[in-house]
Amino acid sequence: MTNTTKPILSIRNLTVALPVKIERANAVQNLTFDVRPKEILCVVGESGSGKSITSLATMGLLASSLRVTGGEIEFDGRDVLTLDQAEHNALRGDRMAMIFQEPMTALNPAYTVGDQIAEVFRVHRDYDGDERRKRTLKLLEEVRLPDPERLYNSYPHQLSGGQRQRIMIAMALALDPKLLIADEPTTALDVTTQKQILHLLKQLNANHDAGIMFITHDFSVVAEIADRVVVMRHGQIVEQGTAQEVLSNPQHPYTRALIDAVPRRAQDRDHVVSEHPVVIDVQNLNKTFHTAGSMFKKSRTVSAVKNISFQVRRGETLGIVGESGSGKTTLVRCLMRLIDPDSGAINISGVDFASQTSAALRQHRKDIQIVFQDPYGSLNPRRTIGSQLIQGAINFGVSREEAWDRVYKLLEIVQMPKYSVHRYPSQFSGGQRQRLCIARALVVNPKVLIADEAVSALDVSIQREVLKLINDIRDRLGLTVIFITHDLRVAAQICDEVLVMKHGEVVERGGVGRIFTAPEHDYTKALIAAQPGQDWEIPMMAEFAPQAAARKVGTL
Amino acid sequence: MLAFLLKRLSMAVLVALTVSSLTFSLNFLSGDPAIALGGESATEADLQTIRETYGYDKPIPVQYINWLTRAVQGDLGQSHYLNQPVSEEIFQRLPTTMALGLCALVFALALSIPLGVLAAIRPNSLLDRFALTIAVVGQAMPSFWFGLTMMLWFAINWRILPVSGSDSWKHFVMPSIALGYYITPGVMRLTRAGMLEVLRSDYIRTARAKGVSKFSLLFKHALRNAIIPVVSLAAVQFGFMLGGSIVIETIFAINGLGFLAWESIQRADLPMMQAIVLVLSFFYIALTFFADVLNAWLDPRIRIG
Amino acid sequence: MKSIKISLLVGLLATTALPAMAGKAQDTLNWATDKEVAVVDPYFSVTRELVIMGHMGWDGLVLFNNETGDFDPLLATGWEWKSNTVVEFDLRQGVVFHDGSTFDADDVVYTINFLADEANGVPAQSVVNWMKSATKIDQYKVRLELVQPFPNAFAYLANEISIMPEGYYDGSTIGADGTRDLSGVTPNGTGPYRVSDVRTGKYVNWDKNENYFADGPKGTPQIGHINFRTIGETNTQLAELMTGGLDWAWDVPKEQALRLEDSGQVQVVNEKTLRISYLTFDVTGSSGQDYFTDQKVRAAVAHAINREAIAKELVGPASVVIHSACHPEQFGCTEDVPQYDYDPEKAKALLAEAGYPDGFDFDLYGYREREFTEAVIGDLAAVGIRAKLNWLQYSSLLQALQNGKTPVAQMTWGSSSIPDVAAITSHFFSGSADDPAKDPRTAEALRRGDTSVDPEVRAEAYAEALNIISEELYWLPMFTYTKYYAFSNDLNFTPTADEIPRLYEASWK
Amino acid sequence: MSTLENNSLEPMADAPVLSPGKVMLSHAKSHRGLMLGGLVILTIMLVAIFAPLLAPHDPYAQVLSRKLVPPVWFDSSKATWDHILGTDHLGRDYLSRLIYGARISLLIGFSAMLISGVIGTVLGICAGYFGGRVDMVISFLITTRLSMPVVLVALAVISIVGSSLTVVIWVIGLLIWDRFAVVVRSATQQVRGLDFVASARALGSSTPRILFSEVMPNISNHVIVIATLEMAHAILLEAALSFLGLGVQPPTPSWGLMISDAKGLMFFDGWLIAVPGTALFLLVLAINLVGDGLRDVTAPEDRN
Repeated sequence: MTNTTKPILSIRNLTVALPVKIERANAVQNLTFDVRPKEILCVVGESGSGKSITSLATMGLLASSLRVTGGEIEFDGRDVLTLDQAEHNALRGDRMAMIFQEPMTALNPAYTVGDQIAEVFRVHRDYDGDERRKRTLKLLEEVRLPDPERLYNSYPHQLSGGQRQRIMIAMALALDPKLLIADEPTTALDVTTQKQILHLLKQLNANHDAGIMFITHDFSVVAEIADRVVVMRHGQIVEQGTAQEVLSNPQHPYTRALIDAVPRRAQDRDHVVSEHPVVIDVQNLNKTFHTAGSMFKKSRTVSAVKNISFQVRRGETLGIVGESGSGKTTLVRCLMRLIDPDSGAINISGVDFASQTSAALRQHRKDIQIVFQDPYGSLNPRRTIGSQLIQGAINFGVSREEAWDRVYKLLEIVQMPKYSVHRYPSQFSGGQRQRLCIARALVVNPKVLIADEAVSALDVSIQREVLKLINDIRDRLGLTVIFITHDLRVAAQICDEVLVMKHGEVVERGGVGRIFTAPEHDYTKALIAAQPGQDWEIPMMAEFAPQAAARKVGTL
Repeated sequence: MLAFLLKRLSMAVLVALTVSSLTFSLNFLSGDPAIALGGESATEADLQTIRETYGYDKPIPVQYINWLTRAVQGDLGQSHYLNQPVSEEIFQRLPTTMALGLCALVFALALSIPLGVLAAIRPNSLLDRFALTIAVVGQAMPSFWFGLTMMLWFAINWRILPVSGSDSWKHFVMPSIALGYYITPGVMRLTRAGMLEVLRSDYIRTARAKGVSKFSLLFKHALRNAIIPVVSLAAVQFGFMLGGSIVIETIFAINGLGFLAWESIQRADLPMMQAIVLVLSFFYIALTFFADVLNAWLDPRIRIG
Repeated sequence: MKSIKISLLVGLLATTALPAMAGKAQDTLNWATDKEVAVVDPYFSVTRELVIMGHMGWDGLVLFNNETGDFDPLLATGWEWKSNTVVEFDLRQGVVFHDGSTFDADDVVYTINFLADEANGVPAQSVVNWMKSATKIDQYKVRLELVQPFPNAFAYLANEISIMPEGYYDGSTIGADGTRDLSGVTPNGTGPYRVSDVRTGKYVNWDKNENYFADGPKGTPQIGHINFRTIGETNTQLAELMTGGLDWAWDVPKEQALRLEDSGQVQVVNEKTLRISYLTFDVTGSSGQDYFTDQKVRAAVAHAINREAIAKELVGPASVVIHSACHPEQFGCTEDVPQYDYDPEKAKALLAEAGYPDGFDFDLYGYREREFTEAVIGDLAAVGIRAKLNWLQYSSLLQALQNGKTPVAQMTWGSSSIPDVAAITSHFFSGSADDPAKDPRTAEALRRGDTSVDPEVRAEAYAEALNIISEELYWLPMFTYTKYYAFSNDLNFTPTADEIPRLYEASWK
Repeated sequence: MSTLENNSLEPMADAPVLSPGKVMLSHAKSHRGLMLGGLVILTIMLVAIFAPLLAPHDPYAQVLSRKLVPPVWFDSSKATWDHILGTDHLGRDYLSRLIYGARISLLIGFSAMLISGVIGTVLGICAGYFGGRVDMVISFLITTRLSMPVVLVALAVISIVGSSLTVVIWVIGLLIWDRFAVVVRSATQQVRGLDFVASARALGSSTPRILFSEVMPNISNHVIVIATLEMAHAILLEAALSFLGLGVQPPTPSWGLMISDAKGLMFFDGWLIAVPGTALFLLVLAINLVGDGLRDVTAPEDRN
């Protein structure tokens, strides 16, 4: 307890009940923590830990199905739980403010961003129109948005994600609140944008008195900005303390497990040039998209993949890294001929994928398989797991008996029970679904496996497991893996070589070790520099948790 | 924008062409229009004269080309029965049907949008159930039955409203309700669903976090966005109403386009039928276009690319 | 946006005026039918409404007297047959058209020569093509020449031929598609009423012609205004009748008419018409269903149908069952022909005899008063003849009929209100496309009747033809149609059998 | 690390297999509107099936002298328990005709829905799945169809070709496929974009296979909901056509036709139109309730 000022927010024994007893009775239970002026408190937890519900309860924005059954939330000397709607309304946006995760949807598409910021003044203050406008423009400047005059009259959809998040911050800071709640404000942003936003928040924290409650799942972000940390799991606090204490000397096993799961920088390792035959050979691949115009829009042409060439040898893992819109997904979809490239050659173990007719291509499709990002969209909800798993084998003329054999063997490999085959996808969690997707891809004995952001949608702990699984399978089955990710740290853990993509072009290519230690292209440098928590020396957990010793990640 | 307008226009022309040739193909199915024209007491010689006068002795494709050539020049032909240019007749009747359609639309929107909004504010409440009941019951009630029942009570038993005709606003009350009631369920459901979705959206949460009042939340932030699909639906439904006014106009003796259509069908007045279908299909296209423009005005995402 | 809508609504409602009330108080007779009137012209608009209006706005040379059965002088004061094909008329003097111009021989000559010229495109050619030409003898005397001897010349002159002012159609042009554009023609006649306002398809308003000539057979018009409008739905007509919005309507279905009568709100009259209903058989087998080529089967059908019950229960008290192919009130019509009584047992026996002890399925066609046809189907089903009903428009049905595609069709014929067998039997049994049997015997007999002007010769010839038809059962004559008229209790009105209601004779009580 | 992912699979071994069908069924059972509507439809269907056993009279037998007998609850000397619901304008037993009429209404609703469903679904799937030119052509067809006023075109066609049960079914069926096509098209577009479809392609499934195994099961809920709505639509449309005299042909006992026959007397003998009108209203209401219920029940579960 380094700070002794009186807390601005003080949560005591807060309990929020869930409507139906699904897994547990309470969304959060017996929660107690403080937020003090001028400090950044990070609330960390995986999905379902109850961290968002806590913030919503504080703001008085809980869904009507959730009820606070116990405890108090003391803000500025008053228990906000006892306030009526109007009183709470008067506080919100004025004394307490909030920033949300999805900047893309958090602004009303029908009004200009300027009007939306100015609305805060209109609701809470008696300023006239000029005054409102003047103050809004000042705020836009404060959050470092270029050309405030023009931006004032822009609609949300005309702005980038980072710009929108700045608008949200400006809106939150409009009346200089005492408490600012930021609910995963950078999760939906690219890493370079995330860096800027975090930087901005730190700066603002220095200039304002507000206490900031920062909700995140990412310990690297915590390391970047937190003064104090609260770790939550299943609606309860498992550990809290100063950032220093929690980050370098975590006490609770759960905290330790979480920290251990944080992907860390690759150790410097040499890129061994393999002697294996080339499995994938891509030459001068191009793909351009045309969007049809409408009454109010001109048609547009976007080059998603520009003149890309690369080779991958058997048993290698190639990482393709880039921020959203860099064309990496288009690249792999062209590779698999899920979409037709405009030009270029794709040779996959001796078959030219680019020039085949789609009918002729079908028999070769088994050579290259894919696991997608979204575990919920990649399994057909209306078919049993079994029928989806054997479908591929059946398609390639494998007898039913043999197909079932393969399926059961693969289920074992992906560590899923046999009886999964009788069930439907809705009965599995995200991580389990990704395992099933991997099994489905492997059932046709592919030579190449593409993992398209295959772990991005998963909680860090599960992410780690799946990464490990992919690595194991590659070694065991002699697969070639192409690993698409936006996260350099993840790429570092699993890849031999990395392609860095930007705007449809490869800007840099090289072994993992070299890319991290001696990046050549400015963009690569920027990407690496933007990684949060760079200064944090992640403690090795091996001595705390014995089972973590089985960690093979990063070794070949 | 200009290119797009042209594209849209050519689409409309293409649709109209298809519709017109489909309508014209009714000729293949039809009995001899000359008989319809000559009446019950026409002799064979009369019929022959009629066939020659109207060109029915020529092959159907030739008739179609002839008709099309004239239609392009703005001449939709001469009504067999009414003995005057079809277009003149249609444009004389159109205002009545438009007025009826507009009144019906206004009635439907005035009933369904508030109900939809109220239902969405408190899903599963008594009001929501009431609105839903109205919707379900409305969809199940044949419009002619509803119309005649209203006539029985309001015009005959209570004598509050005139039975039929189109002379004063009073004459439009029952037909507008009978016609408009049928589209109320759809608009209400869409408003409700749209409001529910919008109320769940992130930007509504943002607005609440700003401390915006409930009223402003509902009508400034939510309805503005929820109304956008309703606009398209209303425009399309308005088009359907113009076409669907046949039954209502017949019942309430409103001499609009629908009644004209029904009369033309009965007397096999093909040029008139073709022209009405053509005009209505053009109208539909125009309305969808209008809805697009209106949507763009309401939704900056469409307006500003 | 909502406020805009509301003001729009208010605006819409405010701009329209309140309706004018109707009835005796306003001296306005309101009547309606389900037909639209496009052009107020008795020649270029072929509807019953225009026949009625033709008699309101115009006069013919003569007028049929329903009481005496004779032709009264109207615009003509006298006439003389110069030969079988030439007749001379003396014209009434001092008659003026609605526009003030004087009526004389030039108008008659113009009208008749205009009509007789096929190039002028009068749609119903059969109404006019018996006239060859007219010539002026002096200002009030004209000579009419016929194409050939024509017994019904006066019937047509009375019912259909209205005299237009000279040059009446000069303002109208014939369009590219051959139709006449009458938009430039203002209705103008000598009749007891004149058009005051027309809205196509909606209403036609008439005012009393104050200058109508006295002591004509049409009398002096009494009611100030006679307004027509179109109401498509029978129900709506009834509702308007009950609420006083209408003073006169006809073609009221029987059950509704009876109930209206019971309610005492209006007067209801059932009146005969010249229209008859009949079944016509495919006696040649051209439809592909050859059951009806056998006279026994046709006789079985005749015995199976309870025509008496249909006439009394469904049509109306004035309806009578008929046995020959004409209306009993037409000249030359005789009921002294072979008759087939209602006898289901005999029908079954005949069917068995014909080789159909278990009956058969066939297609029955119809177009008018579906419940009559439904009743026929019900009676036939009772003896094992199962009919599948095909309901067509008149034009489609007529075409199917002429092409011999209909095994049996229930048809009706109104004889254009001509009280003469020539208007029905001769039309259907002289070997034309409408002739179901094309029996040379009937054709010969009818030709004899049609070309003679001697009533006895004609009656004999027609009786011969009618006997053959009933014997062979080419048609099964069913019953006469009647019409229910419903009109205001305040109104003096007498319906007539020729289906030309004399609205101009009506007056308030 | 398995503590984190928490091997919750173990207890699942004995958990029931939750097929989407079963889940929906359990939802359906607790949906009151759906159950109520279903019950009404079931009753009407049973009545239709067992019509010959239930009907007290031959629905076609006419006795002209006993026409328009009022139902028993009317205080009239003519009313008799022999004709509980009275007789129609040709003296046929109203109850028997009502019972047999259920067959016709269901037949029309079902057949027309089937025809339009097949057309609309096939067009919608093709447009949604193949996109591009195919989509353009089919979208054009949909626009064309939508721009043609249904009632008007139906009336025109029927008035010309002549009406019969078959004609009415086909005309209605051929006219109301638009909603199927529109909904299926957008549903297919959504499904096509999902990763499991891409997976199936990558796994070498043929296009028909993908359409049948991957796309169809995932749009079937939309199709079923639209099917109920269109069935109701078809029944109402037939009633409107019959009202204008161009529906099913007599003496077929159809509810639409009964209403049409009775409409002339509605100001005098209201029961004549009220009886078949109520039956029609109940049937359409029940179908709509079921449609609404199905929409609720099959709505995609929230992710989580």
